[in-house]
Amino acid sequence: MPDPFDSILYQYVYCTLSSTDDVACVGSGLFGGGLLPGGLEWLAYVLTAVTIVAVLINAILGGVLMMIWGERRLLGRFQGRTGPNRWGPFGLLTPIADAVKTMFKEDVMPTVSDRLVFTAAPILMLFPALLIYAVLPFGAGTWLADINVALLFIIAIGGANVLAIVAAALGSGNRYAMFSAMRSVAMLISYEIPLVISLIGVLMLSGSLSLVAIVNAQTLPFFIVQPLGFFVFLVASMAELNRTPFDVAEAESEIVAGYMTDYSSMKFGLFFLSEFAATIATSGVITAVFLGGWHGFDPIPSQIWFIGKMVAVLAVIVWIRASWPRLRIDQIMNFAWKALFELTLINLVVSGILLLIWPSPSTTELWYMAGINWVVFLASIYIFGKVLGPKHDPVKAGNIQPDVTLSDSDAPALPTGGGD
Amino acid sequence: MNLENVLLVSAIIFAIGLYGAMTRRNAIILLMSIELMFNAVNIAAVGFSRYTVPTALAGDPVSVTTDMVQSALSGHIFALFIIAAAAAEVALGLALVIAIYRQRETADVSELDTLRG
Amino acid sequence: MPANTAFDTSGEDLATQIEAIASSSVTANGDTDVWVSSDRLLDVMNGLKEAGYEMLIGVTGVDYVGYFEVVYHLLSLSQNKRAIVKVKCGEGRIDPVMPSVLSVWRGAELQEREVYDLMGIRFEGHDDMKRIFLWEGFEGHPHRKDFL
Amino acid sequence: MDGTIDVVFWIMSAGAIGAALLVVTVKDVFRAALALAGSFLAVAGIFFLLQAEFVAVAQILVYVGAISIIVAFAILLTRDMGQGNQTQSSRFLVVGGGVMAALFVLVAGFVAYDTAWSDRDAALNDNTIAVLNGQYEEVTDASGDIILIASTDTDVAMNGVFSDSTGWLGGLLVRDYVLALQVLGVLLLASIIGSIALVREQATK
Amino acid sequence: MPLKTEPITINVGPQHPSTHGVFRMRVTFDGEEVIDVEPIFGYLHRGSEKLAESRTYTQIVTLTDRMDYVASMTSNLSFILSVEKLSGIDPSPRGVWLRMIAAELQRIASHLVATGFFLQDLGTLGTPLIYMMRERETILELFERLCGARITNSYMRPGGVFMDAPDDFWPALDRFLADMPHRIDEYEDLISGNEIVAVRCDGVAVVDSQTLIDASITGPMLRASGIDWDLRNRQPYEYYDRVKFNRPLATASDNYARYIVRIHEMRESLGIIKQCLEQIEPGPVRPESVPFLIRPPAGDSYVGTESPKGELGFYLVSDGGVAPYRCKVRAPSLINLTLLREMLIGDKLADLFVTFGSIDINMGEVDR
Amino acid sequence: MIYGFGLAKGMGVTLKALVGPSFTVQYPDRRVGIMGAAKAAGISTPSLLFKHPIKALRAVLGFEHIAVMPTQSSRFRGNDFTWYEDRCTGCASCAKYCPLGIIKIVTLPGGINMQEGESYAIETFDIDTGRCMFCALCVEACPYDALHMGSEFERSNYVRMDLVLTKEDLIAAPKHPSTWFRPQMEEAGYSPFAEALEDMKKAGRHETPTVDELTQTWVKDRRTDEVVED
Repeated sequence: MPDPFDSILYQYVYCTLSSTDDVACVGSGLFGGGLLPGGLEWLAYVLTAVTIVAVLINAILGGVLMMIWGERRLLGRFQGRTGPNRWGPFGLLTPIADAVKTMFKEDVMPTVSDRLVFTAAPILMLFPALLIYAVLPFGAGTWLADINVALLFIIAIGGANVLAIVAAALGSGNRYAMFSAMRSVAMLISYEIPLVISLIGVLMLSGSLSLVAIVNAQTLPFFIVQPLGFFVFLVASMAELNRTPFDVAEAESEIVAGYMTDYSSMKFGLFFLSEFAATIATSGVITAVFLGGWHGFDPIPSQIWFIGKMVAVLAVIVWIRASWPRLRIDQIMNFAWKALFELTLINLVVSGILLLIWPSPSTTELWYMAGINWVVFLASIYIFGKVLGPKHDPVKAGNIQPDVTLSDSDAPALPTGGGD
Repeated sequence: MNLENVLLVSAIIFAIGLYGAMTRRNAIILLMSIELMFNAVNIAAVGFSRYTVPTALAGDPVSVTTDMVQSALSGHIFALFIIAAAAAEVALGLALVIAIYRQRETADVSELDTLRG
Repeated sequence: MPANTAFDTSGEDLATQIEAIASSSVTANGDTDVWVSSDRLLDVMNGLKEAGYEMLIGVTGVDYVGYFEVVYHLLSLSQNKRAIVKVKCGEGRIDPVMPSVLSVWRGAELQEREVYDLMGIRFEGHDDMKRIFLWEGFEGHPHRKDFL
Repeated sequence: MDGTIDVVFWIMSAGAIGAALLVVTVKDVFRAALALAGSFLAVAGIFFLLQAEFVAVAQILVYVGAISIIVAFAILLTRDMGQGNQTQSSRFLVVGGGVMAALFVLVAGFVAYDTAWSDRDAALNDNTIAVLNGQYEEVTDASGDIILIASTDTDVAMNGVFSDSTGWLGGLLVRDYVLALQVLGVLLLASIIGSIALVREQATK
Repeated sequence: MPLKTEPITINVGPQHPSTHGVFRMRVTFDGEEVIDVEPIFGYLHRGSEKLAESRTYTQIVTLTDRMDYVASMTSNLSFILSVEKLSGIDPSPRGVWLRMIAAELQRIASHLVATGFFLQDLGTLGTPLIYMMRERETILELFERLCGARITNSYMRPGGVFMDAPDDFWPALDRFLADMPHRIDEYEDLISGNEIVAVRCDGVAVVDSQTLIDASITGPMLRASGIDWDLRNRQPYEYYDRVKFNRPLATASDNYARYIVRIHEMRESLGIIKQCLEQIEPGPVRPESVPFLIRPPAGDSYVGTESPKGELGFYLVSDGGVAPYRCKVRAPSLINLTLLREMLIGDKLADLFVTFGSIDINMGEVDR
Repeated sequence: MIYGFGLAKGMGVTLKALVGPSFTVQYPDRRVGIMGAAKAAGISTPSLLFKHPIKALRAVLGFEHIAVMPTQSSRFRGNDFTWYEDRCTGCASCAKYCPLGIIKIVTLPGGINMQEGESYAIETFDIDTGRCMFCALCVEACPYDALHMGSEFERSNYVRMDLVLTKEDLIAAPKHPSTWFRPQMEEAGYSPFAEALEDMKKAGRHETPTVDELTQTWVKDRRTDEVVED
């Protein structure tokens, strides 16, 4: 059972409601605290949880709306366009208009579908995305639960949305959706492994699975100390999120919209929502684990630091989406097994050796570790690129041989029959 | 919430798994039922770990060492090993089902009767 | 004047070339085109491909009310020459049949289907002779002069 | 707070049992798989209540995140295009299976309630109880061994055996049960190789 | 080795984001692998050839606009050349130069669309496509200055063009010519060196040049297999024998080669336009002697021209009347699809559309 | 070659676009900030703040917009026609040259001289723009420069019949003829977006076409042979 005084969020609401005589409550909470009569501490406890969950879910929805706006706006700018700007200041109300439009769309149910599974899939999809927020520390003392296996919990819950994709595919009975489901399952099983192993370096450094403890352990942000782990985690979580260049599950130029093909109205909206909620949650995890969480310098509150770092991660994800094409599914699998898996193992071995040398590193020793890790990172990326990269040299546009011909009279003889 | 209740829940889930394993003909559901039984065993193991006393600590130990404390977690270890073994079993079992499906175009175990005289 | 005709093989040259390949197959020749008889078409085309006309540029059916004519535009990449071979598709308008040149050029596949679909000339030896643009069961062949 | 935990426990148990019943009764295989995932999740909740966080998360990771998905994948692969995922129970075994399951519950319930389980709190001394509940300090005794003694300091309470079992479990796995762990690794490897060998297309075909 | 699964048949199209119009393929997959493709045409069949038989030669120009609607200038040109050959019209020099400028601009625009949608099929979320559309927009604005329309131009007439370019066209064209090389560099930076594009396109859908020739395939697809065959150079029409240009060739004959050939052809087209600007002289754009209503003598004519997609030619048969007796279009888009099945079989689902995009077809021209 | 260099270069290109200008043309109006609003109002930003605080607030919140007209060439062929009734003789050249046959002309003998065969009173002049493909061959065919392409393009409609331009519509509509195939307008420097061209004398190559000109100049220029009915 989480202690209500563990998080200042809990403490604030709980002390406002409950007339407890706990010392921690003295002087905190609104209206001097004690809105409920004595003996109703359990009710205060429940109400606190409900309030905070309600606030958080609404905050997530707001965040998703902001991200939809931000992503569209940013994508527009990356493409030299303006992006949505008609509805409200700077187009800020566009996602709300989208949401209203989505709600009023006709809810189409394919005739061959399994109604129950078809309806359950969007809900199943949203559920893991929201659960991740339960353990995210948004700032110093601002978290819902600080469970001691938080990181493992995030990975465990994050993998569950594939079940929803399979449910959507089987429920709608669409063959494009079936392709999408096959791809997602294959991709998830492959990328879960580097995703987990890439975190072990961080765990060795912080000595805990709790996100709060990991943030507190970062005197130096771990992306400096663990570049390889950071790289692999970023890539693998982008694959788990179905973001470009790993968006094969909903590749609109290949399989229309993948598992969402047959969905419309708010069912589609829920898919959309959960996708963005998961993206924001993952960027929060990256921030907490690798970017130093809420740490920053002082006048700016820690929550702002956390959200600012999250927004930066989201911007990078959108930037990549704007710039790169999509990989093919077999190449994605090759990349997971032939590159990422080995890279995580390299990271594991190097980090282990470094921790043997400096068992409890000070900040200076962390800088030494960072230096060695960066050298290993760049070298291994170079070697893997050499071994697994494209065979021709794309920068020189390899196989072009322009031959100069001035007129038809001195054109070179063409190959006649029998091959080139 | 005490050990008896936990064991009762465990027994019920085990019985359901048993029922499923006996009555269902689809090989995949068969595997699922076996997973349910594994789960029931896990519940029992973790429950025992939580509510009973390891022998090392029974009575009045002179001093409590870390080893003794860890042995209180043996049930958890059991559960973890069972989970891992179940993963292996499911992987292999489903591979078998798929292999059979490919040959016989069915996942129904009652139709797999080529050895019948 | 743009050199539009400079690359067409002249009719006489083409006629002699074809006569050397398959004698007495040429029925007439114009400035740049040659008429051959349809029963010798495959021999002629095989020979022309051997002679360097690697590419079949176009297959066109023309409805001259009394008879159908199929025009083959050939192109030689190595000699930079074009040749026009025309074949009268028998007399009359009922079920015109031609030998298919699919065995000679792969490129005839879609073009012969198009001629069949729109002009109604059937190509024997084409293994996928079905309509290409119009749906199966469409009545008539739109490019014939008697269609509408 | 104990009452709350009891309520949550019964809710979780009801969920687990109900979902398990769905698994063995529902006609559609995929719905059964979804119910199975729900049952696993509820069991994970029970593990949380039993202060086994690591086992609970491992349960979610392996059962919900991996096994359910592999089952779903297998359903996708063995789906009968004509009749979807429908399947039947064998009629003759239903009665027998039901009777046998009921008997098992009866016997097991009798044993569970009839046995006088050694109550942990009654069988142990105060020091040990405090240690097991996580209120302890590490002290080095005269012979140099680390022993644990009861502490009244609430700050260390969070690091108790059951409230932070992860570290203790890690110690157990790599020390006492290291052989079993290695054997398990070999088992997993063998099962992976076996699965690949089974579903691999014949090269000669 | 992939899991062997039940073959799945999917109707891709006629309404699919990547079929470039209303094209339909009945594709059979084994897992992700394509094992059979049956292309189905005709969803945009409008009977242009039949319509042409009841229209005057000038009116047919408007029909040619609507065949390959992303390259209507080159369609115009091909038809006009055939009419000129049929009726023996000598075009006026300034008209010819203007037609060449228009055709080369159209070639750039068409290649921009082709590569843009090809990259869209690769999954680039529209970034290169939108960049390329930006430059295409500049070209379309140039066309608007030239002839008042952006897509369906109807700019050319037998004997030349209908109207001289306005004064503000030339500075705009100069600006475009100065700006475009940097834009092409930008595309190359964005995409040509991109490793993901390289691994996606290298060695996919390789067809050897002999098969291509046998299947009558022309244009950039043929040049991407190393065959130096460009009608502008081999069989010059217009004044292409008075300009010098390189013909980019690639030998790989895969999707990447087809893409890179188009990118380089855009640079060459810019060079051709510059040379046209140097050589163009004032004068009438259409000879006075050419009547509005043309009555060519009986006979037939065929002129092959190098459209952006391959050899485009109009086979016209005249019976001496104001309308052609028979008008047949040798459409590169249709004929380049001959090898579609061979190119796709054995590839993955994702490469299906990439390969399809690399062929660069236009449904208006396929179905006519 | 370093693996990843091409990817980074591609990201550099998009980054350049992020900070570069946007090429979006906003139509029919454009959102402006406070500076843009001041510029559109023709006053300096501080004076806008003090004189029109509500407008400034709206601009800051992003609600202020100014109308934008897309830049079109003067030759732009809109989906509209401009017709000068006085110049039209009812010869129906346009109807004859329309590839789709969508121009419907009904004439009565009459007009200026009331002598049959010289001029006609126009009873009906309908152009079905719902089927028109705006190839402008009718404009090219008009010997008297009576029919011009229009520059209007906002003519979308819910009723198909409303797309038919009748004689009355054409007379009533403001005259913004496109300079397509009208070199005399280009020489005069006329821009259809700047002003309307109501004066029919300026619209054509001839101020008042006469019967002589019909028979001698224009028809001979255009036709070297006899007009043949087909």
